[in-house]
Amino acid sequence: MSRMPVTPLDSATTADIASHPPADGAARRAWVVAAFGLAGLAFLALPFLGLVISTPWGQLQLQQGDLGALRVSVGYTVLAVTLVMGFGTPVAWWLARSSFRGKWVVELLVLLPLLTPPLAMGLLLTMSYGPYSWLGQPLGKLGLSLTNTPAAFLLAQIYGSAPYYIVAARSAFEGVPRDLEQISLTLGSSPWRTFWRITLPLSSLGLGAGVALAWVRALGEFGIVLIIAYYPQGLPVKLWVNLQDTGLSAVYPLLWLFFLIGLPLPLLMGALSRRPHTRA
Amino acid sequence: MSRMPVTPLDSATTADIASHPPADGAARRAWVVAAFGLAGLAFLALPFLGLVISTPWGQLQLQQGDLGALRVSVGYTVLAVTLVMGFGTPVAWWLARSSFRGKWVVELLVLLPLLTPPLAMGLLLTMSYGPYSWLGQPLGKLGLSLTNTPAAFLLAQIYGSAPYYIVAARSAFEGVPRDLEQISLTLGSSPWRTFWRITLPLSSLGLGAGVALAWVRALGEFGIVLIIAYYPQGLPVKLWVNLQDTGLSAVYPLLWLFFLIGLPLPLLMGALSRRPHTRA
Amino acid sequence: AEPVLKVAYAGSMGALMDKALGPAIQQQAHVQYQGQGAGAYGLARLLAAKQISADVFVSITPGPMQVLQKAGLVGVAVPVASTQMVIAYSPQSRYAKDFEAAAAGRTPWYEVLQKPGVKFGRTDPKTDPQGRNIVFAMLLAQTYYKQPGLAKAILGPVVNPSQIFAEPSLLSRLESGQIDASSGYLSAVISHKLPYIRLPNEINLSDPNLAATWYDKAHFDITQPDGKTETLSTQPLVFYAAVLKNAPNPKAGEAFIKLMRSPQGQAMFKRYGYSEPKGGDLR
Amino acid sequence: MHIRADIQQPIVLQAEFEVHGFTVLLGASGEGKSTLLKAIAGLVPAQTEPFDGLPPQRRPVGYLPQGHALFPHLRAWENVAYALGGSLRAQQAPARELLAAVGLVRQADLRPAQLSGGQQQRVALARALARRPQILLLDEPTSALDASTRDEVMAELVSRMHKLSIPALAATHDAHLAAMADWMVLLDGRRVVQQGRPRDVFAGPATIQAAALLGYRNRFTATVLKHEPQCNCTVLRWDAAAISLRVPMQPQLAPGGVIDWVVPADDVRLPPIKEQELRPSENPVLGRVEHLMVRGANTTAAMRCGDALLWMHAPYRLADHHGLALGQELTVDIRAGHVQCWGREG
Amino acid sequence: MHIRADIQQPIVLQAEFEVHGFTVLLGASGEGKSTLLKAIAGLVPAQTEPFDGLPPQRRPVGYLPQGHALFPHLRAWENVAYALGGSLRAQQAPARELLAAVGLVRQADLRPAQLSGGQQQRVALARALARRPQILLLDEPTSALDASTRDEVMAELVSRMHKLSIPALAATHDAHLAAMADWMVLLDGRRVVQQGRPRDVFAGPATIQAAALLGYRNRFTATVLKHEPQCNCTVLRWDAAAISLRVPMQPQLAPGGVIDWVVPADDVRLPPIKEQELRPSENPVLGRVEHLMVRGANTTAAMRCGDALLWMHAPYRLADHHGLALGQELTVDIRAGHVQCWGREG
Ligand SMILES: Nc1ncnc2c1ncn2[C@@H]1O[C@H](COP(=O)(O)OP(=O)(O)OP(=O)(O)O)[C@@H](O)[C@H]1O
Ligand SMILES: Nc1ncnc2c1ncn2[C@@H]1O[C@H](COP(=O)(O)OP(=O)(O)OP(=O)(O)O)[C@@H](O)[C@H]1O
Ligand SMILES: [Mg+2]
Ligand SMILES: [Mg+2]
Repeated sequence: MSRMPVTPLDSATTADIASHPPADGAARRAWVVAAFGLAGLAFLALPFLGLVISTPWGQLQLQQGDLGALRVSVGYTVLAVTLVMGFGTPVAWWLARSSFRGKWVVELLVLLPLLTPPLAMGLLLTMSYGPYSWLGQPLGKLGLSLTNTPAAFLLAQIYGSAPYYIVAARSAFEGVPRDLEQISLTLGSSPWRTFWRITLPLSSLGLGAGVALAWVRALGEFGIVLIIAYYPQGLPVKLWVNLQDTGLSAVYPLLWLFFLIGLPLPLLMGALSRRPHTRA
Repeated sequence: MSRMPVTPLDSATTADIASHPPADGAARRAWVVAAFGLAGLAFLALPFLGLVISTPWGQLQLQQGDLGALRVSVGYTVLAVTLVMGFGTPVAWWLARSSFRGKWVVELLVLLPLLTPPLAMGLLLTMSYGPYSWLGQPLGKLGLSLTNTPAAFLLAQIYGSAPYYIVAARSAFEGVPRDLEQISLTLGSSPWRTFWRITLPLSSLGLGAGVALAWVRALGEFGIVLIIAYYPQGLPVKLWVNLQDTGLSAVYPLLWLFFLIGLPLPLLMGALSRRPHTRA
Repeated sequence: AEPVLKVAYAGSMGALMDKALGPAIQQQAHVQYQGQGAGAYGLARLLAAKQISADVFVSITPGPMQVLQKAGLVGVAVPVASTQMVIAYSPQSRYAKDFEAAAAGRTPWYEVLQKPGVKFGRTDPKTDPQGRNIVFAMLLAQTYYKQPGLAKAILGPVVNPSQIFAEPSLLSRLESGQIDASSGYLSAVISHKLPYIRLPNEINLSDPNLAATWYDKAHFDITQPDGKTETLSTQPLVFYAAVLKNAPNPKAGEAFIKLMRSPQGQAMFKRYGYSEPKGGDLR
Repeated sequence: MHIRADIQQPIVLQAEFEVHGFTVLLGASGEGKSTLLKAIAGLVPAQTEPFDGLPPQRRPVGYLPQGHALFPHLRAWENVAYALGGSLRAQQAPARELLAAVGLVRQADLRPAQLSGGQQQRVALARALARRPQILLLDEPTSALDASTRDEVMAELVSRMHKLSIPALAATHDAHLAAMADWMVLLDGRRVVQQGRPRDVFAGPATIQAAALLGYRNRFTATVLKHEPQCNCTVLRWDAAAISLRVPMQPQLAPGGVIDWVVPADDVRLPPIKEQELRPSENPVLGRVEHLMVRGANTTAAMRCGDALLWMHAPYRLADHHGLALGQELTVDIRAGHVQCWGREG
Repeated sequence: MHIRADIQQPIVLQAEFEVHGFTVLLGASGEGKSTLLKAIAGLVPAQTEPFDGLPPQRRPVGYLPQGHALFPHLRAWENVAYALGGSLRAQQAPARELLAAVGLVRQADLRPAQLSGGQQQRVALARALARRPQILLLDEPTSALDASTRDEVMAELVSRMHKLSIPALAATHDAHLAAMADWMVLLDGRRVVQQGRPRDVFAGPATIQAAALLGYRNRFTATVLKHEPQCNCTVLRWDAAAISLRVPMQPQLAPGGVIDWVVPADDVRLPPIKEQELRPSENPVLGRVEHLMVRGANTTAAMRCGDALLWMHAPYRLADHHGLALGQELTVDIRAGHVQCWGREG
């Protein structure tokens, strides 16, 4: 049974090891890169450290109307994000699931508000929705004024946050294997049921991230709001008003309030998406 | 050879087809969803249509100083984006490639400037980089003033754009299979060469998208710039000054100039990333 | 809901409007007060272009109001209060002691401002009346104190990038101690609770009586956006108010102006550091 | 069951074939097997027979995609309950019954990620069966499995289908699995090139490509030299090995033409042990043993003959008798009667 | 070549074994084969012998990962030139030479996506060889290939390694491929359970898990009934089939204990054709034929015996002689001498 020989190949082990490049300045370079990275991070973090240092912790006191602004901000942001989800989800789904000639035009349309600086966006909105504009005038006749009204405030928040939500939701939908949706169809489920029971749960983390982003954007929207909806006053405009009326001391409490309200949702989403740590 | 029979199973074909649900209101529902999506898109596009309608095409005339603002904006934005790439790339790479306890803190640090409304960000920067602040004072002694100087302008642009770049670059790096980097190492290439020859080319599209985003953000940055760098005046502050100075008519040419300068890069990146249309 | 009263006012009036006049008119006229404060010229231009709407416009100096008059949106504007230019300073400044001495009249204020290293802040003379007024004040001081070159020494060129800030950030800069001193209206400086140096009437632009004989001697040139050079003259630091012709709620607007001119309103002005209205109507 | 599909997008593919019991659809990678199954399930636009024009949710098929595609957010029983329609809760009892039928009582509450490949497949099967389909479509049913369990799972699957009396169409590129089927269909060049019972198909591939698909390792080309009517044979020149071969008369092959030919590894023979069985060699071929594998009672060897590698199977006893060893030179016999030839077109 | 690896992260794995010529590392999915190869290449932190402590770029190994991992943005020749170091342009000539050595002259300018699986592998091979490695590490070298070409590519690969005289360690979970190797190493339970020449390992698996890995289909449990020293045998009760088995005396098994046993499918025998060869059956087993596959000269059948499925191989002639058919009841013989048993621990 042992007549079949094994080829003796092990002699090759003597090949020289020296032909491989030495580690030269590699370690040094690694340190330089790491230093750059850390410096960058520190740099980004500095102003927040500065805020902690500068805040007069003993005298943090809300101004009159600050709580009202909080209520306005939270209330309308919830509404705005809901609306954005309402119309942004179909748009995102469409972008994720269909491909057609001229799709780039649609993509561009979605991205335009994101690429327009907020101040300019505010001006554009006045041009279209202002009381004497081509759209605002007929709307005004219907009793819908879009300057300094809750509707205008929503409008500003929606334009400020919708593109972010759509982009995030689109990639969340793209992350759902089409296989699973097709399977659901072959199992006799309608496309509608498939969407609610399969696509939505499977993209929920990505959608959550999109909602968190939209939330932060809508809550913090300032440039657009300043132009078309000075009223009702939400936190960012109130920040500005406080700054003008009372000065910096009135800004600190509002700033911390803002962080307190704005950050939990994104942090929660971040924590959730990190949990099943299965990036392979 | 034909003694082994085939099981006769074909009788099962008679099972009833009726147990499968009818198409009921599915088509109607599909239309409603499509209508929602289209309405959303139209809604996002409206203000830009409005701009086209409202622009007095005959009288588009640049104001004095507009071209200067253009030069300032483009010049410093190029510089800011370069700097952001310089320190943002290592940060993004680090976030993409290492996992450690407390990583979420680093992620939070990166996201904070993105979550802070620009006006507040501007104030934070004054607190930290103003001439008499804990950071600004020592810097001032070194001859680096960070108020109303090109350096301050850059600072504002960097804080406004770096988080976007880092987030995009991180996911670009995460998209490069680690396998390929490891292979490169086993082929005798140093980590340094691996980064330049493998990681970078393979993540170039994603990095490009990040650069485009950073470009738009830096170019359009208004809130932060207004607070810490009223001068040198770039396009967005000039837009604001023109608006106050002359009124809306002086805004149109600047807006169009802004779109003309700001959009080509993102559009190009979009076009490039669409080209190898291989989403499976 | 109650009808809305929209008031657009010069940004420096924020504290008075939001904390005193606003609440008062809400009670009196049963309206919902909505104030919007920003650079007076900016607001006027937005109103003139019908980008925003308001019932009442309150401007500082006649200039912004005249923009609306030219646009046909305002007929007669009435003076409601006045103020004066002061130099505000930061209590944390290295030079705080010197400023204190100047405020007490022990040293000339213009010498403190000329000390090497003093950081002075003001607003944009192109877009903000206050930015113009501080230039006039310095030009007048130059003559008044017989100190040729004083304006140039303190301000540098008219458009001096190292001194000019956006209006909302100016006083907060001072508060956070990031500049040593800045221009300011007395009223705004008081509501920000900042220490300040009073200027003589001949300099602080508060007295319409001095206009023809004294203030009008100050001129400076500024380049208009269209490239033409315009020579500017002083305008008295008087606040004018008017109801807009396209006001959605003119009745409430009238009520608001009435309130401002009433003794009750004037008391509020006074409490917030404003002086009585000076001069006649603006036609 | 008669199946017909006419696909235009994403590839052009026309196929018409029978499904008898457990049928295997064999084709190379990228040949369009998955596309064909999807077309039948209504997931790819196509004209099909049966079920033409119905949307996927109305087609009575059970489709098991490549990789099973269980819903990762649902437990095993919920996956099945989902297919039963209505609320998951209400369908829990029947779902658990279906799982029990595929031998998964204890795993009903696990999530897909916690199941082994074979268990996942059984859940997918239970889920597909929940709709009482008229036909089961299985895409690469064993590709997610370890090689060591593949055959067993496949055998289980076939037995189960037989018990349930549901016709099944399983796509694969592994000829190995086809052997267990009741019927097989060969897909090549975007069409059906052959169908039949596995033993018949394995014994007589219709084309050289079919032979490749069926796992024939000895595939070579040759030139037709001449026909020899006297011995009722055709003489070929096997160029790669530089020798002549005698094969049964193939009058359709024109002398001078290039042909493809195959011979099963079983029909490359070592000389027999017993002298009395020794016959004159039909096609003696000299080569050097380059690979040698022994598994159980069988030996597989590969001989280098010129540029070609000729594979042979032999019972271990015979190989041992000849002292088969790596590097050894040896003459073997290609049995003429089992050589199959196809002329090349063009 | 002697290899030792001590891994703590991501899994704990200690392995020490020999590499002789073309060596196959056989282990189930998730057993840690890839991790072990990566450890040797320095890509996973571990103590290894040889190369201990060197960073990956200084280890003289050629590593071909699962799926080949060619650089998608580089052409075939550029992929090879990259490994030669320096600028790609300067290395074009030697890179093309290396490609020519693996038979890819015409494909040198194509990109990885334009190459077939086998061609990609050859490029990856050329690239790995560019560094003149002391050992080649191949992770699932055939997993990306069609079943029909898998064996051929593997045979090519083995021949090539032999010609180049470079030892190679190939990880796979497919016992089939191991048969071609010079040496094989079995990984189970995070350690090396057996190593040796394939024929020896296939003939005598060291554990029941090894038997599973090696593709033994007939794996069952039984209870030890008693030892019978008079016939030098041990009697087992095969519970699933409810029958007793007689196997060679295994004194180490305690009566009453549960054991695992296997028998090769080749050693489950049909009665012989010729009367004179008929011997008294050692372990007659009655079952019903449930699967039947004919490929070439061999027949594979699976018989249902109680709950168990017993697989058997038989020459086609013999199966035909017995008229083997689906559903037929039949008595076969399990050859006692080829049954292997392992007592269960705990
Ligand atoms: N959506 C698509 N767009 C373009 N081409 C496609 C698409 N889907 C499949 N193809 C192409 O159709 C061909 C057949 O694909 P299919 O998946 O049906 O092959 P297959 O026989 O199942 O292969 P495998 O054995 O690898 O699964 C392939 O060449 C593939 O590139
Ligand atoms: N980065 C990692 N983090 C955590 N666990 C890991 C990691 N990499 C591998 N593992 C685990 O280590 C085990 C061995 O993985 P490995 O890829 O080495 O197995 P394998 O034998 O190559 O399997 P296959 O045949 O499927 O390729 C697996 O259970 C896997 O889950
Ligand atoms: Mg397929
Ligand atoms: Mg592996």
